[in-house]
Amino acid sequence: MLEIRWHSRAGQGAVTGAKGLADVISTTGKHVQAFAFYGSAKRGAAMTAYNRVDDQVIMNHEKYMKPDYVFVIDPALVMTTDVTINHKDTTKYIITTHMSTDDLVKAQPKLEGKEVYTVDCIGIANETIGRPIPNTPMLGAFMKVSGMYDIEFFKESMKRILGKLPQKIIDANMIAIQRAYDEVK
Amino acid sequence: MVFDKMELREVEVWDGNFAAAQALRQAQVDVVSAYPITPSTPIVEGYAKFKADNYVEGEFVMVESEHAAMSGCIGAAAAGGRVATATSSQGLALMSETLYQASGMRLPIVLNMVNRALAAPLNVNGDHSDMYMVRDSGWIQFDAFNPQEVYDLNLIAFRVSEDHSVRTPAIVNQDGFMTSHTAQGVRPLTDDEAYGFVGAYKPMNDMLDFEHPVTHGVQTEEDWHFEHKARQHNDMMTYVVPKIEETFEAFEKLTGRKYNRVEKYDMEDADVAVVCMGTSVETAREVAKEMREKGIKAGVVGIRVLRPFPFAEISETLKGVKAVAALDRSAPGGAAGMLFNEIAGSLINADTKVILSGYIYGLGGRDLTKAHLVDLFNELQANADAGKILTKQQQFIGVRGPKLAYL
Amino acid sequence: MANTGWDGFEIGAMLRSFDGAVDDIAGTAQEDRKYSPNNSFTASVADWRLEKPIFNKDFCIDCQFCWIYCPDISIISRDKKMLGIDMDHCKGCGICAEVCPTNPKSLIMYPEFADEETEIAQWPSKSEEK
Amino acid sequence: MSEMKKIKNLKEFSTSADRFEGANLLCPGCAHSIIVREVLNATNDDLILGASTGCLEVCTAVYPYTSWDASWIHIGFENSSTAVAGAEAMYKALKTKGRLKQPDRNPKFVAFGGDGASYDIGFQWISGCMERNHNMMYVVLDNEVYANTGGQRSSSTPIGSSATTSPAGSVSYGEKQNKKDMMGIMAAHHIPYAAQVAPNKWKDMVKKIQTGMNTEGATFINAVSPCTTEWKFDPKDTMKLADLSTDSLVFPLYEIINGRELNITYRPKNVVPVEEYLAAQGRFKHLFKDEYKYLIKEWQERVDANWAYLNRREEARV
Repeated sequence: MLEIRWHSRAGQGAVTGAKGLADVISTTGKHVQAFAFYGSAKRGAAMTAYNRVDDQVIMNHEKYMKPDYVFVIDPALVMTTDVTINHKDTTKYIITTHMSTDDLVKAQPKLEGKEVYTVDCIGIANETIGRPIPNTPMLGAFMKVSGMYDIEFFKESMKRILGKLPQKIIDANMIAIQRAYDEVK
Repeated sequence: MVFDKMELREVEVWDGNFAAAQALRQAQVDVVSAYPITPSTPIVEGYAKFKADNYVEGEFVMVESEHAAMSGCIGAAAAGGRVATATSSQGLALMSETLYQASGMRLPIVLNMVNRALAAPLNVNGDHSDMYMVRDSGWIQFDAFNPQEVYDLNLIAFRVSEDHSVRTPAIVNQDGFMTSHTAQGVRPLTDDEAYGFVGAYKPMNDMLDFEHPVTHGVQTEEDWHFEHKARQHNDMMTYVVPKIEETFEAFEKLTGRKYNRVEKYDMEDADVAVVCMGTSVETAREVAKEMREKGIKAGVVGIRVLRPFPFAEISETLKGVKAVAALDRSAPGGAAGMLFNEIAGSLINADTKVILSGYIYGLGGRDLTKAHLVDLFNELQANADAGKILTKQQQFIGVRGPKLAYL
Repeated sequence: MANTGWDGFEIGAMLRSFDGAVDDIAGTAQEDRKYSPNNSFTASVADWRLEKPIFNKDFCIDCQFCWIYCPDISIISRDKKMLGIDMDHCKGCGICAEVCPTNPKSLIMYPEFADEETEIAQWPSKSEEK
Repeated sequence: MSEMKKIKNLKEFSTSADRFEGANLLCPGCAHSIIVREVLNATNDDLILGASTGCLEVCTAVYPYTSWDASWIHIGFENSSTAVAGAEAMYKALKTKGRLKQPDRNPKFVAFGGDGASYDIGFQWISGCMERNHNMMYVVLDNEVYANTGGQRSSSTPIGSSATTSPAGSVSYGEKQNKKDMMGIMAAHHIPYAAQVAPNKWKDMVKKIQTGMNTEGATFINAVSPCTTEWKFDPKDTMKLADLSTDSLVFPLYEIINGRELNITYRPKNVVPVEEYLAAQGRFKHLFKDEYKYLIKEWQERVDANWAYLNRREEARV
């Protein structure tokens, strides 16, 4: 069972990202789950989304998980919320920030000794898609860090999922995914 | 205008709401009369969008309240066509008057109920308070534990509800957010297969048959009311149950997916078991398997059909069990939980020594963790070993503060 | 219906207005309709009456005021002619007599027990202040 | 659109075959029944009818009898409008899908409700139906009181009326609030047609019903329905009371097209003083005591002012 927790602000596309990831993985015959914690809070409020992936049918519906990966797609959340909650020794972190990994760990001592990767998903999204929607770049970074799928296969799959969007936006997302894939450290 | 069919993949990743919307589309529902409420809204939004994109023909009436939503459904159903809507929680509370009218008038309607807590305090998350509130409203109630089942049970619900021997509206329950907003793999039927299974709507006593004017919604007093209610109950007990069984069988033939009014998991030799509904059934199944690895013969019973209540099946299922827990996801309001009571009723005259305890859990979307369930199974095993209940009969789990236990 | 048990009626307490199919009800006079036993047309409220209208067609001008203002569909009017009163459905409200414009009136309320022939025989004559 | 039924005069109208039946359980002399007959007989088209809980409903569909010769539905007190709207939606859906059993018919969809069901508890439902512009007619049988439950005040009950929940007494003249302007509110939905009617003015009523039924979209009719039981007058005087209500201008007859264009459709040759209207009813009997006579004067002033207002609106065409 692979478990992922997303830290995001409402409106940044974590739910869409989690569902998109689940959709891609599902096409490879694995079983998936994508869900989120919602409250009545509106755009801008901190929220979490989740993925589960397994070879077996997923029965577990508890929201509690010890994630294998933590995605943080908003740079401020690593400071304002505890992104390490319910962690395990092997938990990997992919964090959106303009800082270097070292500087980030210095700024947030809770990350010390953990496997932390950084990438500026917001910057990439702004420069490619033109809007600060960091969900698809995060998935590009995840492909690099996890080595889960070949990046070309992943991009092709995401093209299908983004299918209803204008071509220009789909193309920009592809560039964003590739850039995050290349730039994550 | 001819509507377009939709090409679906063998496995789609849908949340429970979208699965329901797809089922409504494939059933080619004629009228959806609805009012939005979290977490059920995406179901009717889905129908509206399918209509906007020419994937379904029908009327979508976005009314001004849930009460009007069901009023419109009743008028549309009486007129003679396929009708569906969706609601949750407070919306259901506002709508509840008309639920009794729909069932009393024997009008087939499918209501997707995305289970959510009832205020106060206001809460949008999943528990079963709304499901419990209308349990005696005369509607058939199905319960889905995941998005696949939401999809399947919607198709089943139309076929059962519209059958001329049944003509009783049906609710398809799913857990708010935990199912409604959780995307999982769903194996849909093709549009033709799905519509073929549900079947074309066959009108009965339809107002729009101008050659046979009908009066729906009469007044009765002491002189007639009891007979009409008795008939309604009799039909629920005698016609609806076999029709559900028959439809489950037909669905299995088509898809290989077998539904039962009572779902039994690892129950053949179970010493201890939990009875629950919604997503909890699946989480409990996983924990039961883990308990078995630790030597505790644990099983899980899921209530697939809450109404008509599977009275005999429950007592049969629990016959050899030593200790069983009823898990109620609804504030009991000064009583034992509904499932506790229904199960107690099913067992009281059965030849069994099973020890029954009740747990109140998960209110307002509070997580039911695997750890909770491990503790619970251990508690049941202790009861089984002792041959008597060692705790109070009713306990609250997963709530902050001093332990709550009663009865 | 009186002694029907719970298993003896249509589900949903649904009632049919007619036996069998009907085509053009708006174009079919009551006497030509196949009313179902559940149509209130087949029932009677005659026992509600304390007074009854007696119709004297000698003075009737077929104005149809009584037809249109009768709340109980009890004025039998066919081909623009007033034929009489449906005494099964008349509740004796007296509106017909009140709205009758002739002098003397063509409809007058009498006690329920009054004899029609006798009353018509001694029908009031034209009054001065109508 | 189907052909409109031709009704030149009362004799011609009287050839209508009623689709509402006797041996219903309404009070002797009830105006509801007269209004319903005038509405239903205004058309030869098929009808899909609904009624809210109230006198009309409990007296015409009492198991095992129905007094309706067209399909009819009742759900609850507040929702006859939406029940009929739902049926209308189904008609549209089945028409689109080619599934109507008799596709050549042109049914009219009509919902009835009393003033309690319409001005009060069902107000939101009616507003919704009007706003969504369902192709239906809503008819209020306005007897200004909850007659079915024994005479409680509604928001249609006029000032000075003695109702069981606003009774006149040694220190009270009864109802304190003025009648709600339902016509104004409904017209404010900018529905294609709204009209006020009275059963005594049958020709005016039939014309308006026909106009409404042949208008595409939601139409609203407010019909004054003198209530022998709660207004407290002799059953034989129902039409007299209807005459008094229209001829005193307490209940003026007019129509509003598209929420803007107001036409007064009846101008009494001899306007009757409001005092005569009030004096004919037991519910206003106490107003004739010396200490309340000022209320009769105020009544007249209010009716005059409203009449002047309607005339100004008619003239201004706004």
